[in-house]
Amino acid sequence: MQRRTFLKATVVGGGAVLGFDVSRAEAEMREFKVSRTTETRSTCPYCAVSCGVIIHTLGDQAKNVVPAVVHVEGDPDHPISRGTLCPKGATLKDDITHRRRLLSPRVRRPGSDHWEDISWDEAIAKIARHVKDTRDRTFVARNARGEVVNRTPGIAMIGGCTDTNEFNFLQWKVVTALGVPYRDTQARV
Amino acid sequence: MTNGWVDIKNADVILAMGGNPAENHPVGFKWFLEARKVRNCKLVAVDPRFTRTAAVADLYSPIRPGTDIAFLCGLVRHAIETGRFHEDYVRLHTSAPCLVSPDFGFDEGLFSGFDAEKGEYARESWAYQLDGRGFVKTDPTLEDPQCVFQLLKKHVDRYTPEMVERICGTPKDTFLKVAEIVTSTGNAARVGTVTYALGWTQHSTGVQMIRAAAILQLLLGNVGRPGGGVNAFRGHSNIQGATDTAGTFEILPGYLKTPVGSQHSLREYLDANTPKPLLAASMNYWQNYPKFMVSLLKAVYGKAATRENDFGYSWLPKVDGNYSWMYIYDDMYRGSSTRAGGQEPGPEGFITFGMNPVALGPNSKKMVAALSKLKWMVVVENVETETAIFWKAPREYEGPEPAAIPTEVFLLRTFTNSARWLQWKWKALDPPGQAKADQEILAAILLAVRDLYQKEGGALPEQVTSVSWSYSNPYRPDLGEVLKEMSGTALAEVHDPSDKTKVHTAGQQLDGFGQLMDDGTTACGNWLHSGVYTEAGNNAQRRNNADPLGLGMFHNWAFSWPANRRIMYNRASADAEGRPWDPTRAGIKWNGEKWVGDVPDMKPDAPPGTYGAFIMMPEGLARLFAPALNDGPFPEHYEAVEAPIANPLHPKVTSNPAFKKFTSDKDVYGAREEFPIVCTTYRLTEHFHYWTQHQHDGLLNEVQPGFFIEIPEALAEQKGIRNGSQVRVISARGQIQGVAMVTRRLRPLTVDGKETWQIGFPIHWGFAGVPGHTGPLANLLTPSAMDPNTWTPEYKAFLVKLEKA
Amino acid sequence: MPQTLEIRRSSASLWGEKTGMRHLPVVAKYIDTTTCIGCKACEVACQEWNDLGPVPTVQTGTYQTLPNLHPEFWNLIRFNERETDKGFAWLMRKDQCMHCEDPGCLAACPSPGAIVQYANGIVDVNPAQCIGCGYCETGCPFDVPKFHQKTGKMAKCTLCVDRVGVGLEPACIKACPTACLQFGTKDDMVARGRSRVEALKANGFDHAVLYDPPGVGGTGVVTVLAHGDHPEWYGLPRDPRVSPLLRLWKSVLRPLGAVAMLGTLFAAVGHFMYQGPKEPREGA
Amino acid sequence: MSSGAPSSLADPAVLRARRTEDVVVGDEIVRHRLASRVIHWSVALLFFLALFSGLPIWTPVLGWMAHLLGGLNVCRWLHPWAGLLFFLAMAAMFVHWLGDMRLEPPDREWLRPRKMVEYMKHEGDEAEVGKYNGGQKLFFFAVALGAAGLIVSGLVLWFPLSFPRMASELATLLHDLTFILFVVAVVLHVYLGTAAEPGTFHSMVRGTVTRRWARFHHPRWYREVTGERPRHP
Repeated sequence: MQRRTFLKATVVGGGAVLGFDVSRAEAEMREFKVSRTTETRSTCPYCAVSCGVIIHTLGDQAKNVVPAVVHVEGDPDHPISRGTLCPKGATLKDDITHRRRLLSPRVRRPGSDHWEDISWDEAIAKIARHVKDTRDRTFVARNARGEVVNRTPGIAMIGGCTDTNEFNFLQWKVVTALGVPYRDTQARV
Repeated sequence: MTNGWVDIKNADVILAMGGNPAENHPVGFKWFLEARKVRNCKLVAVDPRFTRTAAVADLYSPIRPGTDIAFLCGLVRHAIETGRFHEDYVRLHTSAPCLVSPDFGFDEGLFSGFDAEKGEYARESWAYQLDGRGFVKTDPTLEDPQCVFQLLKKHVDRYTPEMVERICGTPKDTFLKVAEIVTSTGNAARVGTVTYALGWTQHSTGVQMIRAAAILQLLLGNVGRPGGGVNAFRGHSNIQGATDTAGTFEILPGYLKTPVGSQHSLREYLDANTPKPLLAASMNYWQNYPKFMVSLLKAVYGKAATRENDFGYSWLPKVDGNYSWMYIYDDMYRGSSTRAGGQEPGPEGFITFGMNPVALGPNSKKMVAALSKLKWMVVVENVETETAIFWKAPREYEGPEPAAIPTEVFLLRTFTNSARWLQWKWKALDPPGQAKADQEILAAILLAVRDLYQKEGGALPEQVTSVSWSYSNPYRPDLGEVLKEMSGTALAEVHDPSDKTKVHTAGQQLDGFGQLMDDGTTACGNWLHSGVYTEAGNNAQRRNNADPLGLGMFHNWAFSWPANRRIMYNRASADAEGRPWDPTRAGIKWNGEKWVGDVPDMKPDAPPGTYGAFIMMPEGLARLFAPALNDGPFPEHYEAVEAPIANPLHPKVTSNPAFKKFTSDKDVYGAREEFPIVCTTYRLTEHFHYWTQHQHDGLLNEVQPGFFIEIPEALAEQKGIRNGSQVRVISARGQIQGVAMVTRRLRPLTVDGKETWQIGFPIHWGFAGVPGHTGPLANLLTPSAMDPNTWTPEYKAFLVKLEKA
Repeated sequence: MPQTLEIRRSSASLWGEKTGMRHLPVVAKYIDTTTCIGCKACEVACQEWNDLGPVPTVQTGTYQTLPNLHPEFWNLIRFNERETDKGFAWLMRKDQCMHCEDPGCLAACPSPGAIVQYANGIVDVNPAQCIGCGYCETGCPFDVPKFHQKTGKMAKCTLCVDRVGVGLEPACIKACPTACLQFGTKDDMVARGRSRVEALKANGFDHAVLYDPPGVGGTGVVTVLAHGDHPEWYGLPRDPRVSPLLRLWKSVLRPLGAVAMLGTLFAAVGHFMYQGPKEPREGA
Repeated sequence: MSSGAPSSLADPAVLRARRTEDVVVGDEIVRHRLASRVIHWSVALLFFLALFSGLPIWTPVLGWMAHLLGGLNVCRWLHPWAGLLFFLAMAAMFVHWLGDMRLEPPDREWLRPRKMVEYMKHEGDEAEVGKYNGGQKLFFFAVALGAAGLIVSGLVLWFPLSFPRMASELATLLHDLTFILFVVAVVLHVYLGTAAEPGTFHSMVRGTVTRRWARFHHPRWYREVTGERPRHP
């Protein structure tokens, strides 16, 4: 029962108490729910077809609005997908808004059987300490044949296929900076 | 992909094999059906299961998992025997006329040069015959028995339709129907494309399967032509981008080789990796290797890279041996590895950005055991994956008690992605809660480590401190600035070699990799992506979807590497005079002065005949004979590592000889006597790997709620299994239980005269995920087996037994 | 109220049809079952757009999401493994409201204005008027409308009347990756269907047919079937029509009943005036 | 007689009618004791409740009637329950009066329209009419049958989804037909019970009839009750 219809019914209905009221909530075409949302053109994160999507977020980017995803639809301009999506793409709203998404950093202490919350600063500091200690302890400047190799076999780094090219380049820079030889990504599997 | 998604609509025949595009790339599959609607294209699906691709295919052919090489070599033989191959194309664009050294041979399942003790091939006997000037000897008539064409003909001669039926289990008449349709494109008028995915890559003979498809497509003259090519459908959104930007240990960005210990200086490294042309008419584009490498070093070490210190070459970590996926966990599990003859420690620290090894396997138990040896682990994820909680995995994963696992696990929170065409990703909204973008997390870790080295020193601090990180906000690197760095910037005044008048002053963005220098005056993070960010702006953001040629190239939509070319090797779409084989579907054509159409895969103003069509190859020709591979220059059928039968072609060498088995106590291989049923794993269209089951109240968990095992109806009857009942599948490494889906879409195959059963199950469920939508990890059963070239695990064919639960 | 001008026909409307004034193009959905890959993009796009579900489900040994439509699942792909004359086939057909020209649901609905047919052919349930009696489900030859326990109302596919109302195509059709689903005027969709049937016949499917059953006056959803001689393989009735018994009741029995009842009343009054009361005469 | 002194106002026959019937009190005869009347009127009331809540569902022409009861939704809820209660009350009535309604040979004639017309013209030999004439007995059984038809089809219509499609279609017809006949019968019953035969209404309200009324309408019953000389053994 739309708000407008309800008002109509009560006003007219009031008079009906005494007599017979024959007016009724007339069927009407339902409200179009995304007429004033903000549209962002983006790309689906899932497979390599790279379908274009339009992400509808709450509000018109006014300052006091925290945008939330209300609907995701295909981008008709994208030359490959032309507005279509597969079931995963069509439910992107679920992926962005579902409440099992992690919201803050956590740590599992050695030997513990549960997570503990940790602040960003403390997490980064402890990770940096681990990285430096492991690198210093396992650094191999020269291999068994005496050749200069400068590698850190104590660290392995994987991932990147769901990340941007730019981030992958930054990852390669960090891998090179730390001398990490064990480096792989989903492309392998 | 050599071609593009939309280009598939130009095909007359599509062979969808080694992949299930309808389920795993449904929107890309639109163009398969567009081809059928527009030009009545024939879609052939070859798959062990009758999948949703087969449901709409014109012809479906069953096949036993892991026998694709036999099938494809059968098609190659059919093309040659019936003469239905594109002879002009083969003479002009492929290495068919090249002569191979007489020492090359193949006998009893082994190519020449196999060192049984080391389990490797010595490849000297696979070399070309060279003339005085170092160029390859050729026989244009293709008669010489040592020419590649004749060697190929002899090699595939054994793959008769009867042998294909015996190995693959595909009925002979079905195979001949497929052959009839596929080889119908072996001429100028018709074009066919081959599409594949993990159905080919995830085998111990994966690379050779794709080689066989490439040889077939070259014989049919389909490579480089619109509607043709060999098209790999990548899984993740940026698998292509991740490999381009060196996501794997053996390459640097732009597929440059990672330096090895024995290459002491930059000069030694460049000499080892810069090939010399093998034919006069070979552009041999890799001769520009030094320009790409020096520009990369300038990009990564900035001012610290000077001519005097070899542009920082010594700081690059060198590799000895294999550091790929399965070796990471093998060395992690053992705690050490032998490198260049000496012992070196295995990984004790582990960082994963959105990757889930416990689920990805193979052999999940080994994964859990290996991770339990770590001192520390950083998981950057947006959901709590199996890897994040490996320390509380259920009992059947046989992980140690949590108290006994020393690993300190940090679970940090991320979002972001990209696409194959370098397409810009506009951000819709900020990450929820205190989540940070990937680049912020990575920057924070690097900068914190750098501060520690500056304060306390340690092992080779210069390696850490000299990597340039000069972004306007180092803690939150702007992706636009990073893209500029990758695309290529002039560090001093640079003249364009092909057009002297074009000059770039210091700080300006270059136009493309043609302007890269090897004297340190240019910096470029990835020569392949060069040209994505020019002075004209960020081409990845372009959104003009006009397609004047009507072939689905979209040159003004985003940027396609290399150099915005949309169809690779498109010179091969034209004959010797530069006329397109099929005028209605022209890739590029010579208009008298220059090549027009797609961005030419050729020197724009080089008349036809100056250079071969395959500019990256030293001989400028497409390689029918590929001596650079670890398991043979020609594809040869080998059974999977867990083989259900002895190899009918050469029983003494049943599986791929170039694969060395893993030897830890977790690496167990099953024998066919105890595990008679062939098993395969695959994905479903309603889920994405191990990601979408975490969506609480998600619609995907609704339309595909839980784990199941697909069992042929006849086998289910034999074992008294009802549809929907619980069954148990056991391999040498583990066992899983799930709902039986009894179906006629899986049929018994008569292989080598015996009735052979096959079953399969999807991979999407694990012990992490929304309660009610968890399940067993498929990779509890998969073996520690892999391809000797790409080291990709063999998920697609292994042995199991089946029981009622 | 402007809305009434777009209604061509309304359930249990007083004096026969309620004819709206506006002439809108009659729209239709085209389904080509020979290019459907059963990917369920339409299933989830419909739920996402209409903010429905998820309906609790469990894997029972089939790719089909649910055995039947559900008040929060308006659009279901039916999977059918079948041996046909063309060999083994895995038939997939999208099941949802067919938006009939002569809707059985509208005919069976006793509540005025609860089910309306707009001028553009869309048949929609108006929750404000629906009394949840369930007669539309028995009246529908395709068994589409479903009763929702929570709301006590019936629910079904609305062909995205809100999107079509503002000139946009329905959510399921926009999402369909293989162009198995298409949208446009009924004539365009029928024309597209006929040419597709010709192409199928040329490719050896001699029984290919465009399923647009006359029994319900033609449907707002036209479906190309490769095996037209077996609509039941796709879960479609062979000759759907509004139930003749319903017609008999509404147009014959009910008026007669009214006449009979009023007639008796008048007869009684007439008799009384003519005969007067029956009582003993004085002194008897 | 009740122990307390009867208040002067109460008519002794009416008081007597509370407990027993077929007994002479003064110049009145008790025809319907309290229990009969309560059952009759509860059946009547529930009948009209079901009728008025069913009519708007039956035809939109009477849509306005729904609003009296609070809208069609209320009708949809009320009608089945009212129908069920009506059926229970009918069952009680059926059991209560079954004894009196045993069909005797003369009642058979009422099946023929000629007898019906005679009755309408107030002619016809009524000497042998007992407490209830043939028409009333037939009406009794017809109504009982009608109630059965209504409940069976009503249950199907109440839960259309748990019956096969054909069942709910047939139920619609059966419910409608039975309802029409039922209303026709009730209209006649009300007419005969009020205007057509004065005094009858009083008997169902207060429970008593005058001797004249009894002798005129139901002679045999009158003789049996008053003990006067029966004309036949």
